[in-house]
Amino acid sequence: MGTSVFLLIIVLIGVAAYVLGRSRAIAVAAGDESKLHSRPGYFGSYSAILSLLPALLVLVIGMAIGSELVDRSLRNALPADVLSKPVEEQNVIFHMIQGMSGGIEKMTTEEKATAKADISTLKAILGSKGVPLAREPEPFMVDAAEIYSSNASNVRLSVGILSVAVALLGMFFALSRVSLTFRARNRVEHVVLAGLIISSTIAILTTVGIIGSLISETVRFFAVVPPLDFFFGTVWDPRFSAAGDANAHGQFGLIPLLLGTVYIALVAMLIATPIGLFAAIYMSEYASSRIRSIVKPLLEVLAGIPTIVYGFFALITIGPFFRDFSAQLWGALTGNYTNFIEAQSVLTAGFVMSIRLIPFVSSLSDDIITAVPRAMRDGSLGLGATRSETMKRVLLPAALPGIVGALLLTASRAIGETMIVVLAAGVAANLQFSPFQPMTTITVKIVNQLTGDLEFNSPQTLVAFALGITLFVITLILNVYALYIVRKYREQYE
Amino acid sequence: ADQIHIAGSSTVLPYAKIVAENFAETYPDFKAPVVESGGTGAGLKEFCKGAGPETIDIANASRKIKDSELETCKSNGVTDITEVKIGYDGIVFALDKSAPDLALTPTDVYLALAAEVPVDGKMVANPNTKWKAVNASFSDTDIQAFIPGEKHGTREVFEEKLLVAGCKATGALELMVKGGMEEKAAEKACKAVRKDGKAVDIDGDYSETLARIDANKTAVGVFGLSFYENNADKLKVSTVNGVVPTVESVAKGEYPVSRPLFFYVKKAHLEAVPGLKEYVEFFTGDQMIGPEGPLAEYGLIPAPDAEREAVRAAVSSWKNM
Amino acid sequence: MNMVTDIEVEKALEKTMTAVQDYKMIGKDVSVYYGEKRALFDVNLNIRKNTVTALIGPSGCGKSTFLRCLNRMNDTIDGCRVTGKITLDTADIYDPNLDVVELRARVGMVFQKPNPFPKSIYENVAYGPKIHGLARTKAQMDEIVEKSLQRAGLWNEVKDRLNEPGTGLSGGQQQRLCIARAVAVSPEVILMDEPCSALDPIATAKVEELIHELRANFTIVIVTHSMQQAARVSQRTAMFHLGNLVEENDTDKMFTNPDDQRTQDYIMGRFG
Amino acid sequence: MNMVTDIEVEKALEKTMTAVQDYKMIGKDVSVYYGEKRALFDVNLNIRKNTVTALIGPSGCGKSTFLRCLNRMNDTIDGCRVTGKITLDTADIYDPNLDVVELRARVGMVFQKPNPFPKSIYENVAYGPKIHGLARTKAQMDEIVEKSLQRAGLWNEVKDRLNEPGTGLSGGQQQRLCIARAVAVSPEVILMDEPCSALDPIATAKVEELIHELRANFTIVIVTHSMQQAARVSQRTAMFHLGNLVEENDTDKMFTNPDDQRTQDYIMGRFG
Amino acid sequence: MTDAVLNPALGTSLSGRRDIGLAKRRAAERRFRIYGVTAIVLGILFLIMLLVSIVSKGYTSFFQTMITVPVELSETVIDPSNKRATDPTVLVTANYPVIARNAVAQALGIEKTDKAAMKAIKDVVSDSVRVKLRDLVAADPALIGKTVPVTFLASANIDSAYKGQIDLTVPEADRKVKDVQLKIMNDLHQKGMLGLSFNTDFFTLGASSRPEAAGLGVAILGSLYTMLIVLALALPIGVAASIYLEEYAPKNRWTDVIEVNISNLAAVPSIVYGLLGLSIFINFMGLPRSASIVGGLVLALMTLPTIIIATRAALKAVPPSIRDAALGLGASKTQTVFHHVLPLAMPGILTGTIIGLANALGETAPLLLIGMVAFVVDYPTTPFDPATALPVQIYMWANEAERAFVERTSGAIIILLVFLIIMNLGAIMLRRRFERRW
Ligand SMILES: Nc1ncnc2c1ncn2[C@@H]1O[C@H](COP(=O)(O)OP(=O)(O)OP(=O)(O)O)[C@@H](O)[C@H]1O
Ligand SMILES: Nc1ncnc2c1ncn2[C@@H]1O[C@H](COP(=O)(O)OP(=O)(O)OP(=O)(O)O)[C@@H](O)[C@H]1O
Ligand SMILES: [Mg+2]
Ligand SMILES: [Mg+2]
Repeated sequence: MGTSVFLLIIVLIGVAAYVLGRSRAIAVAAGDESKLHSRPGYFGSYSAILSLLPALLVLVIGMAIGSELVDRSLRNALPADVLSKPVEEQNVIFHMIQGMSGGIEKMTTEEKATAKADISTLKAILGSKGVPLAREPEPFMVDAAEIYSSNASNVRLSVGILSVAVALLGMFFALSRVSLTFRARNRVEHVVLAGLIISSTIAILTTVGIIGSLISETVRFFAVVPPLDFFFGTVWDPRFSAAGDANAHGQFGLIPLLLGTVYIALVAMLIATPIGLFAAIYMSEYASSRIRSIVKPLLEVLAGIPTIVYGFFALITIGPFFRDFSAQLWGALTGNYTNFIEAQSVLTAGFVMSIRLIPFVSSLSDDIITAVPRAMRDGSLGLGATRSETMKRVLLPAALPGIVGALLLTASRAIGETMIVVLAAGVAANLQFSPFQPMTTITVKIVNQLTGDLEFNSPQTLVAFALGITLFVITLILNVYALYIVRKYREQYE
Repeated sequence: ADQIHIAGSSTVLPYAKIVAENFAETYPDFKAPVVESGGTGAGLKEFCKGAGPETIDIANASRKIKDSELETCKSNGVTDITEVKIGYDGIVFALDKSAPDLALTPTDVYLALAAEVPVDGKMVANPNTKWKAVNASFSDTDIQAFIPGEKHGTREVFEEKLLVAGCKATGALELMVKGGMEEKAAEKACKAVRKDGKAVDIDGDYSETLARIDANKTAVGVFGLSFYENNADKLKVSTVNGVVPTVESVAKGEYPVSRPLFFYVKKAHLEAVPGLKEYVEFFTGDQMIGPEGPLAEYGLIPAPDAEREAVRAAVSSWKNM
Repeated sequence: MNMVTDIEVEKALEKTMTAVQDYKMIGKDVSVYYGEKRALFDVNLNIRKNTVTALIGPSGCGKSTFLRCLNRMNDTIDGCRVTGKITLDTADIYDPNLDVVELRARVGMVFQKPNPFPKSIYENVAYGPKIHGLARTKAQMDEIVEKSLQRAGLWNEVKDRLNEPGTGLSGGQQQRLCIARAVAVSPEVILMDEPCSALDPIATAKVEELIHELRANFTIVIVTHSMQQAARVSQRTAMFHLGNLVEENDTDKMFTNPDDQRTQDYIMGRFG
Repeated sequence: MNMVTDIEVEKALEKTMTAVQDYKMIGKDVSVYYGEKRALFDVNLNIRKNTVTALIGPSGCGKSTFLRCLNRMNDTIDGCRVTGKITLDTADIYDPNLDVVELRARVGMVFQKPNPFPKSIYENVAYGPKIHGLARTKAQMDEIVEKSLQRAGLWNEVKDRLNEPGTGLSGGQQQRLCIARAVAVSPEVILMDEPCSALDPIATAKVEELIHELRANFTIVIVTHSMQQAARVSQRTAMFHLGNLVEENDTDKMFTNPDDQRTQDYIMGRFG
Repeated sequence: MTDAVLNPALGTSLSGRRDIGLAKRRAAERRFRIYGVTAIVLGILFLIMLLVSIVSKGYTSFFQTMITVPVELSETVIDPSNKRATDPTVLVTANYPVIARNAVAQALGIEKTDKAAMKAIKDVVSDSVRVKLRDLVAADPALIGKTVPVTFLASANIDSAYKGQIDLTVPEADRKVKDVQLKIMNDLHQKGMLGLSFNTDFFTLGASSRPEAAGLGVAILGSLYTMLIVLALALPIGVAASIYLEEYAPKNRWTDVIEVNISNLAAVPSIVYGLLGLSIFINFMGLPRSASIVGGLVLALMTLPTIIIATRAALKAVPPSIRDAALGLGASKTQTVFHHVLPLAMPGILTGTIIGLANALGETAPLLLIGMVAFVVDYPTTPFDPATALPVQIYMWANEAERAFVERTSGAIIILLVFLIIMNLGAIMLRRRFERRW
């Protein structure tokens, strides 16, 4: 029997436990449910939880421990000559046997006989079952695989039975506790709370996962390229080393990328913040509910358009427009029609990115401004303040922490933005300060180093992981600082 | 895995797609293969992760697998790999239809785009801003080139076949070696592209380059031959060494700038993945990679007959690398 | 409670004055709709200059609604529509050309629920004068703030912590802060919507005294639930019921010998 | 106002009863801190069974704070800390094993500002009975809702629109709805924090009458700013000042001949 | 005081002396208002610019040039040696394109021996006709030998030419569509055998290397699976996490850490989530590549912070008096939250969820690393099957060489936007029912 069967049984027991727990509670109350400490539904939930949770836990942990044990016994049972081979080699054989065991379970007895008689047919037979083998199987593997598969199925069976037993036990225990004074609700709520807490740790787990998935490759990168050269290098040219030393690796200077990232995000925020904020103010204070109900979703659509579309918009429309416009302008001023804005530039990228950021700013700010109690507005208006005065002096200050939060959130979007920058700002890692020239960002380089034709274990690819972790740490520091500011504001106004 | 899973180079992707589609139509018993595009590096990385139903079966590559990658493969149990060369990719210079004609040589490319060029027996930062300065027969327009970014395999070909060639032809290499550089380092220096905005790296695909040329009519861009042919109504091509790039001229070896395209088959999966054998055989058949096949029609430059025969031989014996 | 006797003396004085006073605000056929729902029905009510007018009536009868018409605070409610005519010194306050800001600077308001801004106590009071440019120097502003707080009977309690947030005060203190804030703008008319409902008797008495003082210079309209309060502070009383103005009369008369049976019943506690 | 005379009759009856009554709740050395700030100083105050206890005192003196200790509503305020001991029928309500939910079901509360749920009127009242399982059928629930609304004097006004949102009522109606909501759970003790500050006199009278009725079965603690109200509805009165309990006494005695000078001064309006 | 009473004029004179700077303030007010209007107009202008450029390029993709001719399903071509009874595969592998070409030739009166004309016809008819005819015959082998009218696709080049997207002034040599083909097209058109019809295939077909036969079916289905997974995971987890942080969590180091973490995760570039997904879900947990399940998991993690932040804001906006009311009635904290606070916060949560989902729906970069940027022909039947997603399909088509993909790219964007707008509308309707100001 497979694990899923046991899972199904346990779930069924859980459902039964709910029904039984509930009806038992009603029976105990004997007509006056208000005598019960908790509603009957809570008794049902309590019984269900008690039968489900421990059983599932036993199932999962049991399976994990069991398969670990089975794996270990397989490894220990490998022939001595295999054990003397390097670890990678052992792993390959180990995985082959694991794969074979899955295939052998699907083989008919005849096929097994054929394979036993002539080991060289096994690969083909297993192949027909969809089990690829990395190399020709050897007889000892077949035995090992058979033992492995019988061990594994034993473990599955016993763990499954155990967990069903636990489920039943849990159910009966729960039912036995049903009484007038039993605090079923509190128990259930504790479980709910535990669920909430676990959910909130997903964020931490994600972070751990991100760092975990970046760190090993980053370490490999730093083994080749000294961290100092990476963090303080001012030249990004992964394929060319500075000194002309043929064996040295290229230059992986972070500074030009970092500067480009910050610069572009800054330009985007400078444009998006006033537009978004004023749009939010207008919508929350001036616009009639009709206009509001039309404009708000319209602006939200801007946020929903995929970044790749913005990228092409920048590439095809905005970039050339800026270039030609600047040429016209310069020509009109000096008579020399050369463009001072490049088609691909910090300005282009920042501008197009700002379009996408507007709805973030406006939507978030609007919600925050709207959340300021109406009494504040009335108070100010009642004193003869105009709407704009009310907004500037009362509502905005009160909403400030929230707005700062919204802006920071938006800024971090800007920093993490990829596709727009790729198309609008270019990939040239220039170190310069003109907004009219192309620059590039960390995210662009992450994508490019990873998705190109580069050798996958060279520092050129690995640098993407170092960039990823750097970006992660930068945003972390930024956020910690931002939160600190927000808290200070909040204290001031509460 | 009841389905062939392929990953790798985005240059090979269109060809793999055509084959996959025709394969599915010809062999309705098999599910159509899934072809990922994520770049040669990412594809090979997946490919070399091990042998098992959850790993990919074929990696497309626009370059040969590197030794270090092969090593990783082997240590992960992917020991038996068959290499299949499917043909060549021609690399062309193209301009907007309205731009003045261009007939390049490696020397011109080198003088226009290298970071340092020899002037009066010394290596100096590239002073050329107009094509005319590179070659008096060219027009008096600004140098502006969109070349493949470093992530592209095309870049390597561009550097080897044009920059280094031009570097040698102009005597710059010699000059550098004389100046005390090692041969290897000097060759590397030849590949350095100017960074003053005249040569712009494109890390996107050719359609991005096309869009840029659209927006900048006098610029020259580097494309794959197939892409150019699909957009011949907008673009005009530059000759290299006087040869017009066509499927024929590349196939014959007259046109100098091309690179081979490959895919790698995980032999361990041959039995396990239904259709894998058939797919590879179908792919290497002349009805696909031959001069009359749909791949050639799309822009793949077929390998010479002998090479194709060799590939088929290798496939039928599942030759190990 | 000697304050009460003061009030009685005043009231005697008052009688002679009311006759010569003219109307500060005139409401003619005022009706208010909240969307579909009609909340006021053709109310005709005039507010006399330098008089305290109390609006009484059972809960939900439209007192607040009428009050909010007088400085157009109803404009801020979506779907609220006012018909009829209201004038302030002969000027139609619903005239489209009229600036509601000016109107509200002249007709101030104190709300039912205390609503101090989330700013310091000082800034709360200084807010109105600041936006209207009533003080040119810091010293002038300090003076306005001090005086207003004193008038609201709050000065002694907060003088040492003017820079603490106004929201940190207790409910009663907060409401007095709001009164100080309204007073600081020196409006001509002050509307008060149950200003004392959150105050303890002592603060209430102080506010009543303050209302009394203010009456000299200002016209005051006060909504109150406490008939005792209405009797104590007002010279004129208007009684609302189900959105209608039932009766408007001298306070004394109203509480001793009302014209309308409903008023009598209400005051006697026979309905509500 | 015949109700008042009723109350007086009751009060006479009361006197004899108080002696035999024991305490429903006992507060011993109760101190409350809001963060660093101490809001109550070792208050010892016992609440008698089936009695109305009024808490009076100037604004900010800690009446609400003490009241909120009695059903641990202070738990919900961050940084609020209670020391001392409070018992409900001998059980320590700050016992960590105690279920505060159960406590609050037994000690209900009506707040100063009306806070109906943004649900229908019916649901507002039915919510408490629903979570405590007081009604098994729709008919039972209907009955509870109707009875509770009647007790709060709201039934006639809302019986035709039970499905309209409770927030659409006027302030006074809202507060009465909140009282109906609290009553619907039939708690043992009802805490009321200035329940009438938003009510008009008629509704107030009704609530007072209701309080009076409820006293037979429930113990009631009421915070009020109106000394008249305290005198009318309560049998015992406690006077707070600056976080201290100044005096606790029979209401009659308190208002005629208080033991403490400060009480006298406060009632006389000499400070606040 | 009495003096003041005796001087009733004081009140009015006070106001007469007062200058509250009305003119200036009114101007400031007007300016402020104009800023607001300008901001909104700018925002909408940008939107219109974007939409116009997309729609004008993409609307044509919803129509496709089709050829309808009587097709003789000749036995000599399909099954020359009459083996189909014993070997049904002949029906599958038969040379159907030839049948279609012959049919077109016949319709136009062109001789089959005219090699050049036949070659031209080959380029007029889409290769996908093979599948069309095969399915027809496979469904009813009795049709063999009969002549039936069949509607099939014209090739992409003809489609472009027919829609007028090809510049005919360019010399013939540089055109993909030659004059012979144009003539065939016009002839067919004149006979009423060629014309535009609504392109249902665009919504149903899977990927194809032939532009005319490429559709969004797989991508739509993949996106649907992905979004459902995101919604099913991110919304409950995000809301649960927010509830804990906002309603239960003590304010201490640990919750600070979580809070900083969440706002930080919102800023992590999406590509990094791709790396995470690759190493955790594919390499560690062994989930299949290119599958919507992995895409959904990755995007759910990516969307989580957005939802949490929005939800917390929404929870915070619910006034404490509501909580007091419920607690005071003896509702437990959990009941208070789930019965009152959460329903009231729902509009805000929905807003956040929509923004999060919209982001997820348009996300390409992380899918790149988990293999969803792929050529997938077959419909995914479960989230574990290979699939693509809409933005990925857009990304891939945008990179195609063939011109006919340009309009399809825009067409796909239009469809993506339609999805977004439908999502938004649904949420707006929900939100409007609950929106309130406190
Ligand atoms: N914003 C609003 N939307 C819809 N109806 C409203 C609104 N405000 C008040 N009402 C209704 O208008 C009527 C009058 O309300 P109003 O607040 O003026 O009464 P009130 O006399 O001030 O009552 P209270 O003494 O309780 O404050 C009531 O029936 C009320 O329900
Ligand atoms: N949440 C809180 N945080 C900090 N201080 C508080 C808080 N609530 C009340 N206080 C302070 O505790 C003291 C007592 O407040 P409380 O609300 O109990 O007074 P009160 O007697 O009910 O006043 P009022 O009659 O105005 O309602 C006041 O000084 C008040 O400023
Ligand atoms: Mg009112
Ligand atoms: Mg209080």
